[in-house]
Amino acid sequence: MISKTGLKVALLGGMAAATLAGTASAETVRWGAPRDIVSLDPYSYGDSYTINFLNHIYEGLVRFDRDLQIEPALAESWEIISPTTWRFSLRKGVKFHNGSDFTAEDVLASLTRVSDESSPLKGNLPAYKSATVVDDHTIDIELTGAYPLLLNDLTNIHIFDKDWLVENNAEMPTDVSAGVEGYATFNTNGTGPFVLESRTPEAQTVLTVNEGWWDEPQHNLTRIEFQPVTSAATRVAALLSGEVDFVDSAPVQDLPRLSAAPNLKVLERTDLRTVMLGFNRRDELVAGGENPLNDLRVRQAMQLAVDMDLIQSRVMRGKSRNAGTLVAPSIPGYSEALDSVVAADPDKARALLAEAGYEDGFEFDFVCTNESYVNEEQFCQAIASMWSRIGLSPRLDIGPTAKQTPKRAGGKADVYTIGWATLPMLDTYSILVQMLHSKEGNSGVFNWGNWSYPEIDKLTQAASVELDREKRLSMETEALRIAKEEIVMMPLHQQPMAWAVSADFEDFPQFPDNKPRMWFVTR
Amino acid sequence: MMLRQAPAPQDPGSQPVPEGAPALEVDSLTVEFPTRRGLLTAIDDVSIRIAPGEILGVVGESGAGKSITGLAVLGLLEAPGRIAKGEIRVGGRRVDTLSEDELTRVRGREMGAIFQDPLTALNPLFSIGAQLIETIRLHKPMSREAAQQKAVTLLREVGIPAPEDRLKQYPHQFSGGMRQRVVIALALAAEPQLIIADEPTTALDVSIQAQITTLLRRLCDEHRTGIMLVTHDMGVIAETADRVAVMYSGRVVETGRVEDVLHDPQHPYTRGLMAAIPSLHARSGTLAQIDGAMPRLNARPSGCAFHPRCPQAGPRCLRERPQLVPAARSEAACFIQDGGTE
Amino acid sequence: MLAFLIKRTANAIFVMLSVSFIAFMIFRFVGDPVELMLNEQATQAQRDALRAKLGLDDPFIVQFTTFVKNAAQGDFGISFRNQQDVLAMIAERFPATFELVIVATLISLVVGIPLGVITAIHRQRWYAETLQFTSIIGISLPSFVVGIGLILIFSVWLGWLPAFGRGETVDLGWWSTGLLTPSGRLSIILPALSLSLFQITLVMRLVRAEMLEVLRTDFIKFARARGIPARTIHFRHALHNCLMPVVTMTAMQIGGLIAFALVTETVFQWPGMGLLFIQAVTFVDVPIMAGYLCIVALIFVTLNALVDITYAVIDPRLRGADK
Amino acid sequence: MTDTRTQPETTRAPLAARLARIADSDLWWSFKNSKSAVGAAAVLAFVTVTAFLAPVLAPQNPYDLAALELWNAELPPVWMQGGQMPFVLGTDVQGRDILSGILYGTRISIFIGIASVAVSLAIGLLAGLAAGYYGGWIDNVLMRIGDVLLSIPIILAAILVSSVAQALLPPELREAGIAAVLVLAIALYSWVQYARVVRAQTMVERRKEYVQASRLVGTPGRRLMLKHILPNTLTPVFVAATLNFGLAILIEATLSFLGVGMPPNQPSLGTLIRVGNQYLFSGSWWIVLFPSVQLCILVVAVNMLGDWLRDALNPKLR
Amino acid sequence: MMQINDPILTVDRVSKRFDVSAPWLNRVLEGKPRLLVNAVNEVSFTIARGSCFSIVGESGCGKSTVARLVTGLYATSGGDIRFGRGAEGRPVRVQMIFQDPHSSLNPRWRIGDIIAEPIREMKLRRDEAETTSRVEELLQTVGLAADDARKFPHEFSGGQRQRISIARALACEPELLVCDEPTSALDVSVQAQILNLMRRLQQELGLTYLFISHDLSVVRHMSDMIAVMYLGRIVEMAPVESLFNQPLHPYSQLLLNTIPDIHAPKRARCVDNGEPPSPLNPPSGCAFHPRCALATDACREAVPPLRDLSDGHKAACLLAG
Repeated sequence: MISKTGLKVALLGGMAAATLAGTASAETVRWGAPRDIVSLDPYSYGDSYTINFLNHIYEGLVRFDRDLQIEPALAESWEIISPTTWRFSLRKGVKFHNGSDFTAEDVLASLTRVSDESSPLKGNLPAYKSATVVDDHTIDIELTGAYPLLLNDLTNIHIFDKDWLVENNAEMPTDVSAGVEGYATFNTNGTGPFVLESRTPEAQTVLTVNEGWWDEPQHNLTRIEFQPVTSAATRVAALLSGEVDFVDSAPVQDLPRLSAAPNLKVLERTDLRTVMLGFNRRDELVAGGENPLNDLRVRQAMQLAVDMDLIQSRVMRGKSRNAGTLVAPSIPGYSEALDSVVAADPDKARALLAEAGYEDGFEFDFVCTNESYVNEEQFCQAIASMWSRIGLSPRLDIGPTAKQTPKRAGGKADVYTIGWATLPMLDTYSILVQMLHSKEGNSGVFNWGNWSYPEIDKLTQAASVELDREKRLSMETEALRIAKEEIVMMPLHQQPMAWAVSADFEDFPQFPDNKPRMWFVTR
Repeated sequence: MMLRQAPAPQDPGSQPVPEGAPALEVDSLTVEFPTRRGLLTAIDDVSIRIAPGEILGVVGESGAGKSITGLAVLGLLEAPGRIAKGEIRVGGRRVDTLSEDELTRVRGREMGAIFQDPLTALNPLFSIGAQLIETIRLHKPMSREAAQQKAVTLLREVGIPAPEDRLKQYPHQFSGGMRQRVVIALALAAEPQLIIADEPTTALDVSIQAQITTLLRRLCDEHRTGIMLVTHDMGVIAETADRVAVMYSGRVVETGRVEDVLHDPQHPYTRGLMAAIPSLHARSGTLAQIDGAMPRLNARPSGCAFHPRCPQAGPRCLRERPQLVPAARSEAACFIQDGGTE
Repeated sequence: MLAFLIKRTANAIFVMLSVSFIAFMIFRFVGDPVELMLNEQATQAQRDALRAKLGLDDPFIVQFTTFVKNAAQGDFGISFRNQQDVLAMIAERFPATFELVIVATLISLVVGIPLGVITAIHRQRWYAETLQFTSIIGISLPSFVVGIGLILIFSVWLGWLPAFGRGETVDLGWWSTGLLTPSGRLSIILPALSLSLFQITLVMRLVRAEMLEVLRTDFIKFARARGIPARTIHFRHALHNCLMPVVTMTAMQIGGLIAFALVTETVFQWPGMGLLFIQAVTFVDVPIMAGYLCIVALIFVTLNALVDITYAVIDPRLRGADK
Repeated sequence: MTDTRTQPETTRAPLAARLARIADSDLWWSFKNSKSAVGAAAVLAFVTVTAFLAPVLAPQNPYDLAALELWNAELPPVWMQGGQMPFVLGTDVQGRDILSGILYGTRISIFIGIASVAVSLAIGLLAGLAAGYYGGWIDNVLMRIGDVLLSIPIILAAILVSSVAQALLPPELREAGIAAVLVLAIALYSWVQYARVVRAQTMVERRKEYVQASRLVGTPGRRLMLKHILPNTLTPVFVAATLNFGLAILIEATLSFLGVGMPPNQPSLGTLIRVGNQYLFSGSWWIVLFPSVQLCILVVAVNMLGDWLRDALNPKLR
Repeated sequence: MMQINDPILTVDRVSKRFDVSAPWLNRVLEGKPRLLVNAVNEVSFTIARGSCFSIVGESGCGKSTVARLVTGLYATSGGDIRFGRGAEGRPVRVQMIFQDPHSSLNPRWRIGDIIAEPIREMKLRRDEAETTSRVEELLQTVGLAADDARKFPHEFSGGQRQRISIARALACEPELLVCDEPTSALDVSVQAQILNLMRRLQQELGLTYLFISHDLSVVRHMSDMIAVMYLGRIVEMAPVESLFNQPLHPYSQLLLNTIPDIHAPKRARCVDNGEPPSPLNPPSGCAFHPRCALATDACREAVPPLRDLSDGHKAACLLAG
């Protein structure tokens, strides 16, 4: 070791060491991210990673606290004046980064912008109908019907400065199809704890602290350097060599190595996200021919074939939590009774296949992405391998999300992966209405297999207007039970989330929704 | 453009140079090429002498080793070729033992060279002037201006019209004959006592050939330069050389004054060669012909290399190698003149 | 000369038109732009409206003409994913790639030429043969393997050099350079080395081959025969004659290197055009793919044309062609 | 003109004489005396034979999903603690035997190399011959196409073709089609090089006297091209083909590394390296190391042979 | 001996122009003219059956172009080439022997196939066996062994290759052989072999030769009639003895004057005779006038016609005769 160090000094002097380890002052976080944010405009793209990052610059009317409970933010308080009207009293004395005051007009402009017909984010505020400015610091929000989850939705609706939008001709969301770039894509003006200093897409986005923030900072940071490092290996290398000091997506296989490193600590827990498999339930398979997946016995066989314990221990390195139901334990509507993992039984699986008339198996397209979920490529291969062993012939198709999503959404996948965290709502209702419900209107948007279970539909609709929490949750649980029985979706696991940070952070809270919130970080 | 040349020490060799020494003396030169098919002897025991102001024609058919002799003298044999035996003296100074650095100082100054193809002998990227001045200043330390003057003089001497203008031109702007004149000027730059002219006229048309040979003859006479004129063309020898050495398969088979060898050849090969040349004066029915071809280096016959083609060969020719012995007015390496072929 | 210029330019324009045709075909036929641009809830009416707005109902030739017209003005459209002007995105990343490529090229020339000369003039010596042998390994190693190895050794194990990114940059007008900051200079070492390894061996082998070729020529033999010292022959006569092809090749290689840099950029997360392109491929961001293709081809074609023209100006044989 | 008349029995040498001629040729001699050439050929022969015998030699069929057993995932090589037979070089995260993966992956690499060289040779030779022999507009059109292709760097062209074609392939063709697409992506570009070489050589040979002699007896143009000119243009093409074979393997590996090549369930060497790269820091170094080493050995051997061949066939270096 | 009434070949005012102009764009932009080289300019001669007609001249004078025009490798730009009747009333067959024995044989073909190619292409024999025996016969005719059919060209020396070339030419059973510098790449001793062989074949097979050479002594040895060419034109044409004994054109005189003569070496020669002009830019009038000591103003103006001066001795010089 001495000779190595000596050599190092002899060759490069202290320069390298100083550069690699010393540029960051104690209050800087150098964030090695698995991907870049796509835009500085939170309304331009329904991407929760981007929205969360922008939450450092922009804020909503309400926000989650350290325990993921909703607390006031730009709104100081609210009341429900009628089942469809909510009144928000806004915080006074809040200033945007450019110095202008925060008023109800700003909220109105923001809500108008986000709910515009061309807004990609309008689905994040489904019940919104209109808003009325009562006075400078009071605003009424009208809903289309009784809707218990408005506050949850509002955590992610960032508030713009109206004048700034008007000045820069950015009142409408950026319309991709019109070929117009929005001013907000490159510039920011929020009320949040951090201010944008510079941004080079795919390279670096630098935030500095907002000295004039209305709230008492719990963090002691002065600067955030956000750098996308898409290659996991490089990200780990950069962390090990001290070039970044926070990574929010550490590969599970590298966790032992990272925790062993003296200058690092690893934060891990299981995600809220449940990863599951969906089935094509149309009359024909993608490649044509009658669809065996419509036979419950076939789906049961496929579930019995998969040894989730093996995948948990090998592929997920013991870091995942195998799921028996479609939502994680902390999600309202979860029932422990449902959360029993089906034990693998290949013999029974083969028997069931034979009973259904498919003893020789059949071919089908198994569509996975390679970067959406933790070790997805690996567990898809493992599952395909397990299915092969009961005589099925999965055609594994792995590719980037951008290529796979059109296939899955367009019915060009027989079996596919999907993960659901019920965010930002944090309620079972989210998966019921978005995924399990039949495809009609705004419901069943993610019902990519095109199934239809009238009982689930009925329970979902009932839950959506039920203001009694207990009643609503029991309806939701009942729907989950049907889904489990029918194997509408096949739950796999709650995936692990692992962050690795430099050991000298005093406080670096990790959240089950896998969103880094730097305003809680101290160094 | 010019790299400054460090002035070379005046005397590369250590031994004193005898006064009036021959321009070139080659004694028992043997050149070998190690190849995968064994050791090939390209030049076998060749001795040559050229007096100052004398032109020695080295003549022979392709594969006779005449060009290799020239290259060996210049020290420019290409690997794996090497001098296995013999001595080479230029102006009395031994050169075959010199190191490459020492040879470099001898080349150009003591001996110059002219090659067959004037098109490729000049660096296409440098002007004629640049190449001349580089060479002049290399051998005689002088200012650029003086060197330029000297270059003009040289070009005028080799018969290039308007030399001042042509200095700036590049090789491709010259005709073949003019280019060969430039090459000669370059070879003459340091006034060497020996010039190796390797087929200097072969690439040229007949009418130009005569101009170049005449120029060589004149320069030889005026500067007392010894010239080794390597060629396959008996006619060029006849017109230009004082003496001739006929080579066959790596050996000199006959040597003597040009008139003697041409008019009264003694070696059967020389005789056959002379008879094979169609006459300009009378038309014969059939040409005398030597059957067969020059043996390849790797298949050289035993004894006298010429015996398979020789009409007069006897058993001795298969066994022994004939040495050059006086025959009539020249010297020939043949047993007919040396005790019979039996 | 003028005729040569015109012809060379015409050729370049033809090539660019063809490349933009390819780019257009990719743009037009890889996936339906409408599907890629709208989210899946879009109604048929929205789709039709967008289709009309994008001019997708126009005759093919009209669409292509529009595409070329826009491309010629640097308008490659808006990125599907980032919603930014494609040209601006590429231009923003161009300095990173360009600096990487230029540094790699300089390294390859500075190291490659002397090595090539040495291996040529000492052809039979052991060290020349060793170098020549090593150079085969140099052209055989996949650059991503080299990159991974360099990171492992110099970043993770020794901790001397950064494993990714460009370090701090300084803006000089629209150009951002990493060469003016210590961290920028440190950051470029590994990627440039990894990119130049192949180039070094290429240059070295080319110089060697050219030198051997030139050293065999009559004019070298003649130069030796008139007593020009070996040093002068090697470095003035021979090297001069083989520098042209070397510089030509190096200049032409820059275009290829810019494209090839995408592998290096991927390994080192170097924020250049290549990384942008690879991500665009991943996300089927067709306007970026098409724009990148056109711009790389433009650089390539321009360099080639410049090299040809320079060649014609420098070489006395070509320069004096009218004589 | 029937085919039987073009190759008369009388002039065809018996096999033994042919072999003797080869054994006596300069090329064979130069080969025998070049340590690096013999070594490279031996390595290449070994790698090729083992790759093509993969179904016999390999302990496992790494492409058969049913053969992969997750229990065996990430075993180290046998000489390390925890290593197990028959997984000599260890296993990857799917329980795929690394040695088997390398053997099958090498087979894919070699197949893609050979196929792309063959395809590009076929196109390049014909295009070059036609351009060089006929000249005029044929020459112009072919060479302009070449200009255009060459102005798109190969790696870029290959990525575009491969990603575009993969997007367009229907799923049932995808597994079989990807290798073909890769071959096409590489060949589409590299034929230009052969075409240029052959064209230049054809223009030289076309003027040679043996061609004129053949024209004098009325040999038609097509036969002149194929029987006289083509064989005499092959030497430089042969050298280029060897070197391009190495290049093709590298490009395939690079594409697979970038994720636009062979899919992970049909891994080539590049895919194995890409996947293994994710486990570089987790301690499972064998997943990335052995495929990398095999790839390097393969390409180095090919390039060394190509290098030797170029020198041996270069008349000026004799 | 000469049956001039039955010429085997009549070349009547044949010309050949090569377009060496700069490409169209350069001409337009740089105002360069179209450049045509008159490689062969209104050349006329006849060759008597069974004779040897030689064309002699320096490089670039157009003599090889004439050879290629006669064989049909080039198309004429003007004038007529007429052949007499060959054996069995079919048109005269013309074959050619080339200068370079290295490039005139396909290095990848066996000798047997090279010689058999004309037989196969022209279907001169019924089957393979006959072809093979014909090839062996031809090899023996030119002094090679029948076994040599199996070998490749690189196994032969230059002289032997030229024999193979001759055998290939003979395979067509030609009446007229065009020989383009057949010995200029050969050594003197081998040259004699080839010349003797050609002589013998001429007598045995009744061949007619069109013999192209720059070597006056070879030409003198082989020819019955000689034409001297200068810059694309025949400047003198005469029976061999007449031309050598009494050259009429100053250029012929210059040639005879400058060539080395081993039998009369070191004679006084006037060598200061300038260089041949570029065919791209030929002098006006008589192309030789810039090098001609006797030239007058008239020579600069008009191209002198080829005139019969005495008994079949023609010269294109205003001052001759």
